Amino acid sequence: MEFALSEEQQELAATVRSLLAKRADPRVERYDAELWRTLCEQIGVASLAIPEEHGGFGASSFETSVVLEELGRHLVPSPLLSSVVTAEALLAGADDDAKARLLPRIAAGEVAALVDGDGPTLDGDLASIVVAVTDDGLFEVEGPETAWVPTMDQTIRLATVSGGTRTRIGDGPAARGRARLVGAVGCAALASGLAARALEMTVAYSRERVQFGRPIGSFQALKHRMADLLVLSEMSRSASWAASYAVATHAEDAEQLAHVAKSYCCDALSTIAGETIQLHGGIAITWEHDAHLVFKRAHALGRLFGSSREHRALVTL
Amino acid sequence: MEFALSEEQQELAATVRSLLAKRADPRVERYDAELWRTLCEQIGVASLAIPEEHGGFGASSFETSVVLEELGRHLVPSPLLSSVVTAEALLAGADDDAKARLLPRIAAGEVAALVDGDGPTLDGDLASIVVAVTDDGLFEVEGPETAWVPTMDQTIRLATVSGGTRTRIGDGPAARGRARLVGAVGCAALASGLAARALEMTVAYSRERVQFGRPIGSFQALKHRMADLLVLSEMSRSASWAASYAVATHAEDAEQLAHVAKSYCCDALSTIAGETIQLHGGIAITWEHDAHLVFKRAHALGRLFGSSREHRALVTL
Amino acid sequence: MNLDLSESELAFRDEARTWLAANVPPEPLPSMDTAEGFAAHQEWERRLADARWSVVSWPREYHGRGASLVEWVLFEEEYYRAGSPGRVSQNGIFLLSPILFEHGTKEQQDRFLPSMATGEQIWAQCWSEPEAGSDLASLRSTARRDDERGGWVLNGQKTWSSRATYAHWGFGLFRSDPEAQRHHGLTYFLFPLDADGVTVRPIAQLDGEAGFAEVFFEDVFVPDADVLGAPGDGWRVAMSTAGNERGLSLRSPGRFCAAADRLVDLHRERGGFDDAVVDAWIKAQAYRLYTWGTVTKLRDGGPTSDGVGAAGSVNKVFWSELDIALHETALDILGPEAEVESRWLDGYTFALSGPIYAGTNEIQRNIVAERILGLPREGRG
Amino acid sequence: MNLDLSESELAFRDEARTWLAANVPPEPLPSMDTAEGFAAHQEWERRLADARWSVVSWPREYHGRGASLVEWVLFEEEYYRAGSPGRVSQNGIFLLSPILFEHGTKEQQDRFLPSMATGEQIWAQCWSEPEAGSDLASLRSTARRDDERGGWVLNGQKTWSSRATYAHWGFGLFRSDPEAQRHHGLTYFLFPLDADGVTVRPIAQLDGEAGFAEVFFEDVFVPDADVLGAPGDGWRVAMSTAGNERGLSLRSPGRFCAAADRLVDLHRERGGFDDAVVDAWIKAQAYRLYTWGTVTKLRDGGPTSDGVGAAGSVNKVFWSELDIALHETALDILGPEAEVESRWLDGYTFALSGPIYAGTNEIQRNIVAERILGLPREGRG
Repeated sequence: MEFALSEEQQELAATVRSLLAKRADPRVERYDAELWRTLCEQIGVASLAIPEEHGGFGASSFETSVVLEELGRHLVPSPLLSSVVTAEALLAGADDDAKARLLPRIAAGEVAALVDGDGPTLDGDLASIVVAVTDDGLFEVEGPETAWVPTMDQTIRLATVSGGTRTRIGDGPAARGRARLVGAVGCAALASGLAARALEMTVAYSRERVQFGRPIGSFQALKHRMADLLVLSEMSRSASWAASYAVATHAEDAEQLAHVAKSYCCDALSTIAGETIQLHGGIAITWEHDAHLVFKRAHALGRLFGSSREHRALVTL
Repeated sequence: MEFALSEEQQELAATVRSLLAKRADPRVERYDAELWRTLCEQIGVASLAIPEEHGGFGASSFETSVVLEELGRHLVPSPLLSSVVTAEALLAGADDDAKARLLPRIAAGEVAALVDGDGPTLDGDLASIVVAVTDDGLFEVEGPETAWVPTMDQTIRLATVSGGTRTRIGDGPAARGRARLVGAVGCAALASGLAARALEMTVAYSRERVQFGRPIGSFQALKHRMADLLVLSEMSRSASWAASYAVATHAEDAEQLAHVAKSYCCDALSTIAGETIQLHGGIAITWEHDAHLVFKRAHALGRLFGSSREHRALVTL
Repeated sequence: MNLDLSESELAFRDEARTWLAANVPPEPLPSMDTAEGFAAHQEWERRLADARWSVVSWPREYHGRGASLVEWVLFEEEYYRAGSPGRVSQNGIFLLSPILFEHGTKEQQDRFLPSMATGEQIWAQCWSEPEAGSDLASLRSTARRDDERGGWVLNGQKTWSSRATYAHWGFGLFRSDPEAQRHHGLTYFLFPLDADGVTVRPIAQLDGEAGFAEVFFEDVFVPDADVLGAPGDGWRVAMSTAGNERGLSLRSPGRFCAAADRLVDLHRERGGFDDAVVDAWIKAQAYRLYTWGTVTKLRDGGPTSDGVGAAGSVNKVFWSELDIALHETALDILGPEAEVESRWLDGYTFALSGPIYAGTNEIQRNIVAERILGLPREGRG
Repeated sequence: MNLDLSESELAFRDEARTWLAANVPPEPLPSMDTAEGFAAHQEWERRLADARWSVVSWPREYHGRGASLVEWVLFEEEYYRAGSPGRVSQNGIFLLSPILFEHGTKEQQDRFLPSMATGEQIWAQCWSEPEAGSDLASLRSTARRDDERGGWVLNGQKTWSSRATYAHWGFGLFRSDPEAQRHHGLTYFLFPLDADGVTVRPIAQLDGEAGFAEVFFEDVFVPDADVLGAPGDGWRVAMSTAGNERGLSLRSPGRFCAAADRLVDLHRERGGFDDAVVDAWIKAQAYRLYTWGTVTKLRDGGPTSDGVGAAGSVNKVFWSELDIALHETALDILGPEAEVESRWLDGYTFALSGPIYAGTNEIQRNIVAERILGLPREGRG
């Protein structure tokens, strides 16, 4: 029992964090390809969860979640979530040939997307590897038509994917089950990182902003609201870690914990983001300030890979 | 359009209030028979909603709600709610003979109870007039067996009623529909009065209680919480008045407004009562202080004549 | 207690309903925070004014109908229920006009009210400053006396000025006595936004449009004729505006009842979230009922010095939180689709600013706690 | 990151589970706040102690098992899951014993710990005073030096003293230096509740029982041997207790997970309020997971001066609100039946006091805001 990041995991987080601190720009169009290349080449973020035999680093999807938490914290658009979801779907459902062919490309940083159902697909129009999952199987899709779907949060990119040539490469339900789990805990990790960041922003702002002759962060009513946010943020991180760990180790309670983490972290983030707006006041509703980016991304994360309500309904009691 | 108490109604409220200020004791066993007699003889509270032809005062059930609001405010146990519910059930469903026989007795202050379904009946073991309503009709019940049901809130008395001789005296569904409406808005009136009282208690306590060298009511976090309670209390009163008026005048929107008022006022009171406990601190959980009486009665009112959830489900959208 | 409408009130309501049904544009106008939309909204104001619906509560001589408060609330209910456009003239007709009626000279009233009623002149409010958001008393923009020209010279910066990007005139407080502290020595000015020395810089908002602007003043001359109320008396003059903005006028219940009705429609179409929908609907009703109580009080007793301002704070806290809850429920019902641009999404980003502008809800809660509940003030530095 | 239990942890857990399954009384004991129930709970403590389960984390020489923190949390989970009785000895074993181990002399440890472990001596905490609820630093009860007899003379009044009605010994802070202010000049005393000059007056609670009492001190002599830590150093000595009471020890997640499980059972039986039930269950899980993180931190780094106290505040705010929500949902499910006496109703009245005792949640939020978030302190007079 060691409910904490190992030294290696701490180092991974620190490396990603210091790179992002220098390079992250939440306002880029799509994602920053240069930054993505650095993350893949220098840190190998896309290869963490992929076994060595397929050109990966051979760690686990927990390590990917460690990176996602940092990406969440820096509000930076990135294809990592769709990449790990697709890789895990392939690992769970694809035949050996497809794994051998596709996983090394994902590990090397090619953008991958997984089409699951009729809704828009995460990073669907940016991916060079497109895989679709249905009740009947897992399919590689070549030459699909894609169209970007403009959404409130532009850092989480959605696109419709249709047409193209479909080749069956494995089992549908197994791949889908895995993808949904990994997607849910990936969102939880993004959410818990963003929650911590939003609270930091808010605390920093409230210490600086002076009204009625004192920093607004000294007003007790606001202090207590921020204290409540800290509780939410701390609980989020532990829920996210536990779920990512359980999913990475294929533990018995992985599904339950994934539902717990996705619903708890996204609900918590939604509260924190709303308070971030309110506690920043007027400045929060301008383009120039990041507060609205927090809010929009919180909103988008709440809907990606199943809403809190849906996950709550899936908890088996 | 005059959304305010008329002069007569204000006078009624003031008379009841000054009497209760002198005489109300929330800790009596059952209800204070002496006080009830005074309320009936001097002010005629039991006769307000009963037409003059049946020995009543010929005002309306709105006036009864004005009195209930004051009874709620003073936390005083009283058989007025069961009395007006039974009287209105008789007015809506009973045949002329039964009305002529029973209403004058209720107007004069005899305690009446209405049995509706299998659950315990309000004031069932104190009533000398017992009426039962079923799908098949309205019945006068003589010589029933009754048993007090111990509940958390002992100011709202419940008892099981069974057996006895039943004589059919009128239409069931009409009586039941009316009784439920009047019961719901009666609860809303009790709740809105109690909400105002609880907030007054809390504000007064917070101005007196000194911690860390200042009255706790000067701490901003607590001030803001009390401000939120004031909003709830004010909204409650207007919802309660509007619903009681609509029910009293048999307005088209009476049912909708009754659902609005019962659910809004009881939810608001539940929040206010919880905060009353929390803002009073340790003293709130002792017998000596009234705070726990507020809480218990809030809880009981929330369940009497249908829960908020049930009333929300009945709103026709 | 009497919740029935009189014959004449019913007739008034029916007339409004009929006219709106025939005249409200079937498609939403473009956003009033774009040049095109601003013009379209001005045109709509013109049509309202032609039929005498733009300022129903004003006297007839200024394009109004002398409508009672009850009639005004009824009109607002009908207005929003009909899905009518937002009021591009709201800063003028809701915030400034009550002050012009109370503190303005006859000359000022005659000069400004008619073009306000027709939408020909649109007014922007210039309250906040970068270092004085909620704390209006700490304003730093200055007015220097210029006896020679018979007026004042304004310098400084205002921000969160709604409509200022396209509006014609502005109003706001400036510190005319540099020695005075906080609430003292402020003067209430009216000024054209194309005056020499005025620069307007739009602020891009969440929805990408420029509903707000910063306004810079560099030696802007304002003649004495454009001072509202007495010099140095600006705080007292302005407070009635603040009360109005927070209170009854700007957020008539009609708006929320209409939004709740739209939410119910959405729910009927798609289902889900029953509890939250009913809850929002119930709260909109509670707000409507509470407003009738306030209307009665205002009509019978008239606004008292503190009473209405503080009751306005109760309103403000309630409607701004209701507005957010209502939109959140709509987005929940829309599910993943909620992320895609829609009228609900626009409404949501607007609702978010509700607790912030027109006196943050924190300020409102202070007002409720201190003025209504009588809780002790804190030291405020 | 590793959430798997070791072989020995699993074995420990299984042993506890087996013993509890065989020994937990099938029917709830009478309330420990009645004379009869107090005796029954003392008897239960005796049985626990005989099997070495009463103080698993203590060293073996004092009836413990030298269990690790992880094992302690596992034991607590099993304990509550098995529906075991409340711990009548909790003030002693959870609040006082950590201080005795840290600040007590060997003589004190040998004198007090064994009878605490067996439940023979039950301890009451005497913290609050009528004018010092949350604000412990404003205590007024005094200790006067008595050099002749070699000890101190206590005077004053304590209140909200849990278990004091039937307990044997008490512990609390008294002002030993009348010149000192606030946190200074306080001394930590241990005293028998049947000492000359001590009067215990039960306080009737919401549930009609006397779980709390007032304790009056009139010239009560306490020898130097019963001073815990150095005279005048009481605040520092006590703060570790306060941290413990608020934090990990008193509210192990096992308790809430077990309550959430009972709620799920109730829901399975009766249905309704699905969302709220799942929500409570999810929050109990989140609390459990958070605790594992705290346990890891404590084990690896040990408690830091501020770190654990403040983390304890996060715990306290969370569990006390969860406990209320959980019971409210149960009562909602019970519907009108909820009004009738039941285990849920009892639990509810107890949960209500959660945000109040052991440092109100307002105090906890101040601690979180100031010590963890680094927000500015307010002037506190």
